[in-house]
Amino acid sequence: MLFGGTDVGSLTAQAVLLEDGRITGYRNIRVLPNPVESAKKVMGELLEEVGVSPDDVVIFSTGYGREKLVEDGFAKEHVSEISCHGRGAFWLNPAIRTIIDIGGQDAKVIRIDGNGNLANFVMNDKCAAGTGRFLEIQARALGLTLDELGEMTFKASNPVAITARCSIYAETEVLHYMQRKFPKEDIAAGVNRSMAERIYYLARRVGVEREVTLTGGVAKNRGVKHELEKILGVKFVDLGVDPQIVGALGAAIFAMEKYGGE
Amino acid sequence: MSLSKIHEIASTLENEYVEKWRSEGNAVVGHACIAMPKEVAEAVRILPFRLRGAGNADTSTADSYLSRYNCSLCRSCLELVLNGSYDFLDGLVRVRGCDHWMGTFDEVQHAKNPEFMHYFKVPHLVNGDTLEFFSNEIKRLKEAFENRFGVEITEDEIVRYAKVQDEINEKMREFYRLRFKKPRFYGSDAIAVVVARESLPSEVFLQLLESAMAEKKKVDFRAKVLLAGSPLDEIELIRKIEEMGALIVAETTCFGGGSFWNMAEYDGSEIYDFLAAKYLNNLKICARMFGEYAFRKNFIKSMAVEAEVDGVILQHNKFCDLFGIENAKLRMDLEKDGIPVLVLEKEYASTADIGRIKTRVQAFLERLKR
Amino acid sequence: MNEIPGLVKRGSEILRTIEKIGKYSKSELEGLARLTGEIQGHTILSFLDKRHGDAGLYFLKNVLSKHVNEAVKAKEKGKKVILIPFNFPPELIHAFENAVPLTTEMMSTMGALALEGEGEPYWDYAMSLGIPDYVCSSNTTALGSMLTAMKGLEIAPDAMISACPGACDANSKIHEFVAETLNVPEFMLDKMGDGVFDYELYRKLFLNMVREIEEFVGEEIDEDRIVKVIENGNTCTELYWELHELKKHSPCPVPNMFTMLSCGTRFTMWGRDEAVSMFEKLLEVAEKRLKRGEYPAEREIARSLWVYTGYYIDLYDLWLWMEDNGITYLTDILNSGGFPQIYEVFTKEDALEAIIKTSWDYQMTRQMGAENMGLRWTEDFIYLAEDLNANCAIYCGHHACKQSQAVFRILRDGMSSKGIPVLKLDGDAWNRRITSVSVLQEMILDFVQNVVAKKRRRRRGSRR
Amino acid sequence: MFLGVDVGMRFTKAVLWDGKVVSAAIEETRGDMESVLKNLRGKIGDFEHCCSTGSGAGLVDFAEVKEDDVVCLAIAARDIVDADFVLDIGGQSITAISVDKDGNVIDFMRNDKCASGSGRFLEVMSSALGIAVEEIDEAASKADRKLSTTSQCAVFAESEVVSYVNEGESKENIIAAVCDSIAKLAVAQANRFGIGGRYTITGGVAKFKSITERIAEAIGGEYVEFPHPQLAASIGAAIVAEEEFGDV
Ligand SMILES: Nc1ncnc2c1ncn2[C@@H]1O[C@H](COP(=O)(O)OP(=O)(O)O)[C@@H](O)[C@H]1O
Ligand SMILES: Nc1ncnc2c1ncn2[C@@H]1O[C@H](COP(=O)(O)OP(=O)(O)O)[C@@H](O)[C@H]1O
Ligand code: SF4
Ligand code: SF4
Ligand code: SF4
Repeated sequence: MLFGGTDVGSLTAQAVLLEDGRITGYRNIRVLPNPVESAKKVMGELLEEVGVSPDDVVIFSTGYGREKLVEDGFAKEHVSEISCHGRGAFWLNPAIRTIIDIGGQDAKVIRIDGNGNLANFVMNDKCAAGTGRFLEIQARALGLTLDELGEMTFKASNPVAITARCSIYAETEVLHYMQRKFPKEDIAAGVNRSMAERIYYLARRVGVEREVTLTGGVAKNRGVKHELEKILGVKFVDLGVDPQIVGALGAAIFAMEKYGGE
Repeated sequence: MSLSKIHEIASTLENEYVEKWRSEGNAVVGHACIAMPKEVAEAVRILPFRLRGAGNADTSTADSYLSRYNCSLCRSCLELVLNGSYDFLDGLVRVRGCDHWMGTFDEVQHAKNPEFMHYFKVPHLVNGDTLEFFSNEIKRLKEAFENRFGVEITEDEIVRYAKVQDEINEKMREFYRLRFKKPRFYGSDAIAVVVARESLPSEVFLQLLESAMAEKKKVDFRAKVLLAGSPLDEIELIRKIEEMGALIVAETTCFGGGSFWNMAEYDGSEIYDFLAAKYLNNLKICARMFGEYAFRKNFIKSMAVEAEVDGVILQHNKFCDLFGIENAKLRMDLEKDGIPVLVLEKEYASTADIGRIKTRVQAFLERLKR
Repeated sequence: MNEIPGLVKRGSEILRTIEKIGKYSKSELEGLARLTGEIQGHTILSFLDKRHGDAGLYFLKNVLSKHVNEAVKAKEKGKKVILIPFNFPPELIHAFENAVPLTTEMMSTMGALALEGEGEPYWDYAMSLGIPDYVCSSNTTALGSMLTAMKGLEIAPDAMISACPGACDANSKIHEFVAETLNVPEFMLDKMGDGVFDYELYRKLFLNMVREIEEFVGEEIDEDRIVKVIENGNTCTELYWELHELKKHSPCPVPNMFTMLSCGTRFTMWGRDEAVSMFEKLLEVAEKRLKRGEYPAEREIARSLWVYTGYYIDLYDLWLWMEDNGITYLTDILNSGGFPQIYEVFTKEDALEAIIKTSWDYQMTRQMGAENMGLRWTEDFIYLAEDLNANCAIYCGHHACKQSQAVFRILRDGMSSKGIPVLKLDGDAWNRRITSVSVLQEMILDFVQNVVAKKRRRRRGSRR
Repeated sequence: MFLGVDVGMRFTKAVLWDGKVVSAAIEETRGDMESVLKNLRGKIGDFEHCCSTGSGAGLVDFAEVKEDDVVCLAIAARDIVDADFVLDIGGQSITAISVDKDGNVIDFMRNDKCASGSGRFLEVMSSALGIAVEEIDEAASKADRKLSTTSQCAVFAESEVVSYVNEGESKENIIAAVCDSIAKLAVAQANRFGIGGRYTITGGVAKFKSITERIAEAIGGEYVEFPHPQLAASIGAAIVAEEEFGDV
């Protein structure tokens, strides 16, 4: 029996397959306009790749559209992204107690106990400055790819202060700096730093207990990661997988735990 | 049957009973807080009608008066006043609730200048001095009614209606207890009941309540939750939360449990002093009363224990200072005492917000391992 | 996790350094100021600007620094520190031998002065406690600074006073939060409206509070001491009104920053000798300027009334910049809302009655605690505008101050009916994240040039 | 020939004027303004005198005069459509202006500090829905259900949109709701300022009928359409150049 999980976000969708307690495959795509379609597509492609029929898999869904997927029978059950990120990270490394997940639309700080159960969480309820979308908008204004944006932290000598909290106003700030001919690296590094600061204050609300890991797309931004480690005073544990698939993995684990027998 | 009637009343503003009441030549006055001593108005058949947003999320006219930093519930109510939805009222009692309401009434006056708007002053502290002041304020309210409506309000009649209120409060407590151990109603039903109470003549409400209590519903849930925070008449929101399995079995907001749970019964003493003590002491459940935080925390905790809840949801409207700050403190303290807490910040009546809310509630249920 | 430096500690250190400032030359000063960081440097230098004579330095040394350092040293001397809000007359506490007032807003102001990033770290700290981001930043910053003030420092307050119930929920609520968190007693007032009964209640609560403080401090207020405090206050009041008279001249001989210096003094040292000297200095400098006809710009274009609060700290020399551009900052709510009076007092009872009246009519309490705050606010400012001959009004305040925002429409309609245009800024007096100073400057210039000065008039009119 | 250049937060607009619009061009505003201006000059042809306006007016080094955008908008409103009021909705702000008989500014008011009523917000939303800017009007006109939008913050509004997508709402209904919410903010701004009588709507967002119609309906009064509303400020700037240097 195989177990699968799908996680649809605002920007990307993932699918993961588990067999005998091992990840047999995963896939990560950009979302389609409709989340249900995204989940079906990413899981469909993965199943095809692995050569398994959908009937042989128990799928749990998480992320956007998770209930819809259950309603139309594609997934057996749905679990919130918060629990899934917690469970996925814990499964990969049982020393983990705190997961910071930063996606396109939201950021969450998740605390789990010694059994991998959800102990507490916060999600950014506030202005969006602490989400991946913020980075996307600024990267565009800077004319950088997301990959390049992250690297700039290591090239900057004097990061600028990005003070606006709203991403749209921050974009103007970025443009102003560019028009005043500040080095791109310094502006980009300022963007990464201000992002890390937002997350820091979110994290303080539930407290950060070691070990800590960073998941979601923003974990791929090395600059933000570095700044966050600095400000939190911790070293993130690398889970050894693509940080974007942790949510989908968690869903698959829930499926396995519930329907895996024994 | 009665329950569905109650839901109908809670989802509209002017209901058939109010229409009938008016057609019989009786007055209706709007107010905005549970500090309003109902019996003073009812003694001369003035119906106190509590202003609410009735699920209205469109505030485009109100927004050119109030700012976007004002609580969306107030903006929603102002919109309804400005667009004529509250024209069935014969006047307003500007009850000193929170600052957002003060600003709202200032704007009502600026934009509409209603013929009757009495400022009813409610202190923020409870002590001998404020009680004496408040007792006099209630007398001034009585005089304002007398002058405006050409009536005479006797103490005997006030006492009579105080006893009616006692009866309703007792029934309400009984009704709430039906939800505690083996819940027979949804939280959305309970909210509809309390909202209806604020929109009906007492006699009518009492009858509806009694027959509603005889009904039995089959109730599904994953976890039992207590709801606290800012005033809430959004039945739709509660329904959505309950659909996810978080059954609201108790709540301490001022539309709900807070409006009657701690209300004292008439003890035969001087009526105005009694009313002052009754309403001001009960008001300690609201974050607008300063120096009474411990009272509120204990109220929530004791109800949580009695109702055997699994966790507490603290909600507030965006831009609500009182409950926003209160909830931050409550979250810390309740969690410290081992009660799991979810803080929900929302815009009044926003159906669009529902996705965000659902994710949080689901995760909260998972945290409760339900 | 990293911790924020205690505010009072940092602030008092910087201020103690500033106390030595008299000895340095101008260029040395500039060098030193730059060392404190870009923003702080600007700010400190703007205090010391030559148009202020020695008033700016005197304020930093004898008002702000003294206020803070007396609180810092209170414990050593066995005195109690009582945290008061800006809308409470500090003279009551000065009347005690064994108690020292510390004004919360002064701490946040110091944060803005002393620290890189101004008040922002304290705002962020409050966020991390779960305080919603929409609570007025004045209070949010104050909360952060009050709670972090204790870090590594001797200065946990012994008690708090809240004068805001009835005037501002957000403020009262934040005070409650802090009192609960620090577990210190809180003495409270309540203002219900403008009527005689409301005053009666307020008076009773106030007298009760005085009794409670006396018990808490373990000292009965001494008659001579409190009478002296009121008399000092009277002298300040006289000087304050003289300064007000000077503002009627155009161009205005009173530098923009003096508004802040005088309300900063009002909030901290009123009733003390230092306050008297401060006002004497302000007046001396202004009179000299009047005699010499000094004004930084060629012409005074705008005489602006700030209808709410201005910038508590001269971030990026905003006030100097305004003056250089011919924009006079006449006054604002904090400086004028109190309309101070002279009291004839002989006994302790008289003195207390005087302080109660002052407190009742104090800036902010007077407007926000009024029966109809929109109307009271508007009346007060129309009066001031006419009295001071203002030709425009500027609204700025704290991000998300629902009090003033809720009734801004009423104010604007009222001012417009008197022909006074109003500019609404969405800036924040403590948090430049809301709107950066350069954007504010742009908005002020746009408004002043186009609406007030009507800089560009089309020569031949429209083609139409 | 007079050139008016309006360097906005989102777009830089240039108009060549000779008593009427001779030619016009629009480019996205970028960090690298030199090339933006070079492209525009290339497209628009020769001019004698130039006036710049907008938030980046200072970046136009070949402009002999600079003028504030409120002034330019007032002039354009009076000269082109004879309006007493202007409601300008640009990339980042909403501005209400009252204009005297000669085209001078009487008073103006810019919006609250929040990006949600702005053109940039509309762009972010439409791209999240996969609707090209040009298709907004058409899509909105196909809406068959009114959705509520309450969130006043651009960023939250974005998650509302995602929320609606999840509920299976149609793109058309959602974009109509977005237009509605922008219109509502603009109307609140207009009413707060006191727009009445004859008014026009300018700025890039005024290109969308689905928004201007909603606004006009709510404000009432006499609405006059501004031809090429995005160019209004640059037209005003060009007229300023003409008045400064022309021999009228
Ligand atoms: N290769 C990358 N390098 C840096 N950042 C990235 C990269 N890919 C994605 N991101 C960041 O991650 C965010 C999306 O994260 P993701 O977890 O996919 O979001 P969601 O779960 O909402 O789909 C983007 O907004 C971007 O900021
Ligand atoms: N072709 C287009 N592409 C993108 N946005 C457009 C287009 N046409 C109009 N718009 C709208 O106009 C807005 C910009 O308006 P504009 O008045 O040029 O702003 P600004 O002067 O601030 O740059 C955009 O944010 C968008 O909503
Ligand atoms: S929700 Fe809060 S701000 Fe709104 S009316 Fe209620 S107490 Fe006031
Ligand atoms: S009146 Fe406004 S600025 Fe002042 S404390 Fe209250 S909310 Fe803050
Ligand atoms: S993030 Fe939201 S609330 Fe904040 S300024 Fe932007 S749009 Fe407005």
